[in-house]
Amino acid sequence: MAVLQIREAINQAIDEEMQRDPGVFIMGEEVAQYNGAYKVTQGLWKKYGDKRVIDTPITEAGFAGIGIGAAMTGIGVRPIVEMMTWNFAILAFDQIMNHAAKARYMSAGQFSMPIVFRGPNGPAHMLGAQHSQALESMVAHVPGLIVMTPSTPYDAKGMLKAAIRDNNPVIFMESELMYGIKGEVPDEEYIIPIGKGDIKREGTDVTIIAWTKMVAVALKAADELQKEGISAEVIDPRTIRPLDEELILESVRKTNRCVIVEDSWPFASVGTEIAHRIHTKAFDDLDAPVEKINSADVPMPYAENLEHEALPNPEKVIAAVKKVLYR
Amino acid sequence: MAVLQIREAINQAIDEEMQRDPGVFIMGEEVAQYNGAYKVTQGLWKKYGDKRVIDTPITEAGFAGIGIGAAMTGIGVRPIVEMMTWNFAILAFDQIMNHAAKARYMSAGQFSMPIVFRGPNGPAHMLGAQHSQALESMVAHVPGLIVMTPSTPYDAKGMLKAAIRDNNPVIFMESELMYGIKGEVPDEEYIIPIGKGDIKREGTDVTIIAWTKMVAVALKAADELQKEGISAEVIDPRTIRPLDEELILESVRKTNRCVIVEDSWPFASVGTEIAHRIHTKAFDDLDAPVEKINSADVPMPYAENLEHEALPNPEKVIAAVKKVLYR
Amino acid sequence: MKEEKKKTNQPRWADLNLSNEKLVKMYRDMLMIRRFEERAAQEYGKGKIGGFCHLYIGQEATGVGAIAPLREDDYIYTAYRDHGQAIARGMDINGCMAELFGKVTGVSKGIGGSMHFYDLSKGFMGGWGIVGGHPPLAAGSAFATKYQGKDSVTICFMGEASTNQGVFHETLNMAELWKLPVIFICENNGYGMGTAISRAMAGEHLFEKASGYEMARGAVNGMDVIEMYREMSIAIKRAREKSLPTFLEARTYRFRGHSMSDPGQYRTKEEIDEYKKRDPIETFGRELVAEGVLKESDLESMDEQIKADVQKAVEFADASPQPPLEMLHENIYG
Amino acid sequence: MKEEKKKTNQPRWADLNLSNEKLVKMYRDMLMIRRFEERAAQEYGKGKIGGFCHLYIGQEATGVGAIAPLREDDYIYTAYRDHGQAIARGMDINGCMAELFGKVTGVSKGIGGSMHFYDLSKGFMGGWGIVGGHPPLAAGSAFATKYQGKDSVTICFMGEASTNQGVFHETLNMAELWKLPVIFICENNGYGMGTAISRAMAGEHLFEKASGYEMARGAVNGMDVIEMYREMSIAIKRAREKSLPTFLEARTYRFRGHSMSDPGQYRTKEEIDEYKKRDPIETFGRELVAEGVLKESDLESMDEQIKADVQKAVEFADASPQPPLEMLHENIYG
Ligand SMILES: Cc1ncc(C[n+]2csc(CCOP(=O)(O)OP(=O)(O)O)c2C)c(N)n1
Ligand SMILES: Cc1ncc(C[n+]2csc(CCOP(=O)(O)OP(=O)(O)O)c2C)c(N)n1
Ligand SMILES: [Mg+2]
Ligand SMILES: [Mg+2]
Repeated sequence: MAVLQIREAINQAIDEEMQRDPGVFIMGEEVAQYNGAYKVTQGLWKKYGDKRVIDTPITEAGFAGIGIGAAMTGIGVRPIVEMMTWNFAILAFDQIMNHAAKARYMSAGQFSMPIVFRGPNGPAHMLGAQHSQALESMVAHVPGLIVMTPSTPYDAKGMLKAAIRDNNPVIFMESELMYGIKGEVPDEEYIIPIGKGDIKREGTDVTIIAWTKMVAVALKAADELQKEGISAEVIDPRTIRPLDEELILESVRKTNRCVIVEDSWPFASVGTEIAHRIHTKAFDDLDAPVEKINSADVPMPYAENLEHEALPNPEKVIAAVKKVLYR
Repeated sequence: MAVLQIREAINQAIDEEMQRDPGVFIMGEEVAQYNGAYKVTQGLWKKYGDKRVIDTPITEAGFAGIGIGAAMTGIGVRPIVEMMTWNFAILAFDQIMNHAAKARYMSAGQFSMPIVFRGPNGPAHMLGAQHSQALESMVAHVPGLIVMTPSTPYDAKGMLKAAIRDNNPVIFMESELMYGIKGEVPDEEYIIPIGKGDIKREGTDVTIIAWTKMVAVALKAADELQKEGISAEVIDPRTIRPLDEELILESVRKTNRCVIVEDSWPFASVGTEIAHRIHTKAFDDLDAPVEKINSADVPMPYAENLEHEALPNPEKVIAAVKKVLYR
Repeated sequence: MKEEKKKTNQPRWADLNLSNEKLVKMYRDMLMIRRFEERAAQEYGKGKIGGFCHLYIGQEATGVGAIAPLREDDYIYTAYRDHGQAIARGMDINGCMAELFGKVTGVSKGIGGSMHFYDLSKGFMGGWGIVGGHPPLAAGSAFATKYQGKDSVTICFMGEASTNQGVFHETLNMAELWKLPVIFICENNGYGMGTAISRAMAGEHLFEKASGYEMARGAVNGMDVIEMYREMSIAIKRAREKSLPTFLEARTYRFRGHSMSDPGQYRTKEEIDEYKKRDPIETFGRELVAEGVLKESDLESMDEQIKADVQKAVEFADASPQPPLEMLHENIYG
Repeated sequence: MKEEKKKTNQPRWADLNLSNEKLVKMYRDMLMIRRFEERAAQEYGKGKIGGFCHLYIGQEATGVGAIAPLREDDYIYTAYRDHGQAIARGMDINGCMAELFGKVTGVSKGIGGSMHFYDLSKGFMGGWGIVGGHPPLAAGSAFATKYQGKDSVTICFMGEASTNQGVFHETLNMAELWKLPVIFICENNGYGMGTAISRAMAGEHLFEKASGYEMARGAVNGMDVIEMYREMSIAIKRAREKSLPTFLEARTYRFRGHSMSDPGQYRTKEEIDEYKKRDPIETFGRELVAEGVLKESDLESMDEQIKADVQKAVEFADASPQPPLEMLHENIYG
């Protein structure tokens, strides 16, 4: 097995799918000649040329819409649209929510929508309020969209391949800070199906649910907790919508306690949704209400100390775990 | 007391605030010469003229941004920006989320943001998928925004006056289907403070939480339930962000059971947030997990029967109440 | 104009390679749109049709003249004012009427409604409700056909007020930059709801909105089906053979309100009457008779036939079932 | 050019009513920006500054020439490449450096960072990170001053790549339609990140993007502070006296990468060197000496003084405290 960075794993997924299917192409700001703002598309322009690796003007709504229109012709075109970051994709929300998410339904199934919108999401480091938003809760609110967000190179590759082959609009959320993270990736082809979560660490006393960057935070917390004799299970739903509810409920039914970690704002978040499902569907199995650790409910400040204060970290997770364990 | 339609109550609020403060103006599509797509601004153009009642081109992002820029100069300008419906305001989400919501924070308090974005939200009748979205959950996710949504003429007037006088960006969500609803409105001036919920009906056995259009559904359900000897309390938070958590918790601590009704999609919704707060903050007071009734998790279909099937109604609320009462 | 032509004994479409059959079809399509929508308005009044319903009446020449020169493998995008273009594209009027009635036999199985007609098999890509939202999709369609090496063309109708939306400009820029085979047909009917174009748009000439992008552009009389056909033929050729976009301003007028609920107090009766004198169907009908393509009596019998067809469509729609309740949860994903 | 002027014994700014003091201030401001940012780059390298940091080096004449003719009650909007304009507007360099360091003594108390400099007391409205997001705000500022009967003017800097964003077009349309006293200064430095303008924009002339709106427009040499001053004076007069907008393309160049992390492989060393020959500070300094406004030695001593000031700013920033943790939850609402 090769050890790859997440950016390389994503790159491989795109590369292999482009190889496999000439209908797959990628477009976005700086994806071609610059090799991607975060070097995710490194080498693809050189390999596939202008036709299939396309630098766009800075027009998130416009090129998202062009991708959508291309996808729905039904002539075998499968666009991957890179958003330099999801903060900028807000400009394309009308295209994504009002067009991509609804075309199939409004046409009573005439249109297919094989398109992936991907790029980094969530706070990075000291980028300030306009560049530090985790927006999965907003897109996951919308029926018609699929939302995926990987936490390891292995997942990133297998999930992205599933996303590219899928016939629905997939929102694929990565993280700037994770692109360099390394992990093993099999040489042979594999696919991680949409909607399939993963147990990142087994445990018995408490379930910690986390995705993307927060998985590492959860695992770190779990390691620390282990030292205190607390066995934490870490669940990564991987797909946010549709959610692998069964995996989550199964774990909580076993541990009877749950902490959710996310770096988005807390109000009406994905974590809130997961907590709600647990509260309603495993009500009798819960020994304590679910705890949530979020980014502070503020626009992200630039100052390093305040940003640190705003973000989830293992200490906060540990404290929350102790709270649900009444320790 | 006068009996007014909600549209008239809103009109009065705008009119009175324009009268009171020459810095208040209203802009939006068809607000002036056409008197508003839903006649909410009836007569204002005639009274205040082109300077203060301004028809805009169809450019939601652009005129939202112009309103924001005008508000933040700090020279006493207080724009009211009408969105013909909130479906179209998605085009302005970047302006609202990335600019209006963050200017004060990013400038460490130098900018004030006295602006109201208002217009109808949520499904109306047979308008199809692109015109039938309840978007309060998305905007309420964002720190820096205030979200209000009235359910009666009385509330509409008092709340909008508070919104116009406030120095923060207020998202004010109305409903096409409610504009004609009548109710008493005092002749003397009054203000309903931001963040203050209301008990729309007192009861002891179950708390039903609902806002805008759904308040009427909840009240109808409560009437029916009364006949069966079930006493339902109906709480209208009125302001979604910040939420009147105390009012909600107090009621639930009394009734020990709760049903939430909203016409938005269910995933990571405002209702989910409210349920979460109840589950975590009144965990020991709850005799059953909170039930939520939502619009179906689908893009809204046009066909009348399907739309009806998709929407919350008193029967669904009654069933949910019986469920939390284990009847 | 006609007078002049007469002198040369040539109809003014002589250069267009239009058979009499095709001319008659264009006339029939326009009349069908008119009668279909007149009837739709009635049925709306009776409560058989719900929601928004934007009539195309007055603008028939634009849609028919633009669509007539297309090939079957071309694509059409439009906004919510979409009945006319759907009929011009040959979509079944039974299915169109049934869609308005919210019935499962509708072109979008009753899920779409008036604003969302679709027929992928005919390249009719709808039917969109967000003003200015669909032009990038149309550019995407052109992108896809070009990508796949097809010589299909995509045409995109839009209202003049939608050209104030930013994403329209983003689209024009990319369409020209990437040389996409797409034609933007801006139906300038003078009003966006109640707002006259001059109150919403800076600049004198709408078509010059494309000038910053150096896109081929121009204005055409959208009340004249032949002129539409002519200009579109040129634009289609440019798109198909050179893969280049065009922005065409079609000057037209809607005879009815913006939608069924529009009191229409923003324009004078005189203005409307002035335009009605230029009714695209009547004027073309007269011309066809004058040129000997049809007889006066043909016009009448055609109208009778069309009315009968529309009547049948209403009966079909009325008798059709609503979508089954399971459909609520179908076609969200696939 | 200078040669010619010599003949008439008139410097080329003779018509501009510029005092020697003002000329020297413009030179000093440009040099201050240069030295401030060179130092910022060093401090970034040391890890004292985090996040994105977009340097203005090379573009100093655009900002200084545009801001110099403003009044104190005018407003300035810009994007994330905002240090230069802030300094040109007379914002305290200690506060600017402290902002980069994320300190509470910063112009935005360390909350904003490099991309979000603000000083409302000086009409400096920032400092925005969404490409194309702030032009409507600037139009709004012009709207507000006009609404309140003030004759203030708002100027709005933006990169050339941001003019592809739709909301820019929405803004231009409304600015012209409503005759807003706003000046859009498009700093065309040839690249949006790694993308040359010709790869992102259809059409030959950037300033013609305003043509569809029939807005006053033109291009100016943004490497020449005097030419900037001249064109801006005209535009400001138009805005202040007639309440009319202008779109000005300032042709300039950035000498450094897009941000600190840019390897910059999309342009050649030759191209950069070519532009460096036209360094706006050096050329203007030479001209001031040639015209006898300053002596060579003045330039040197000024540079020494500026470097010392920048050094003090770094020390100030370094010694300043971070914002207190309570600030995390302050200024969200007010
Ligand atoms: C983004 C958006 N804003 C507003 C509306 C409401 N609306 C529907 S049609 C319309 C007028 C559009 O005028 P125009 O583009 O000229 O087309 P026409 O109706 O004349 O065919 C408006 C404002 C909408 N559907 N979408
Ligand atoms: C909406 C949006 N999309 C993308 C980005 C990322 N981005 C930041 S600067 C930039 C290039 C802008 O170029 P230009 O407008 O020419 O300004 P310059 O940097 O040359 O001053 C890009 C793509 C962003 N900040 N916002
Ligand atoms: Mg129109
Ligand atoms: Mg640039």
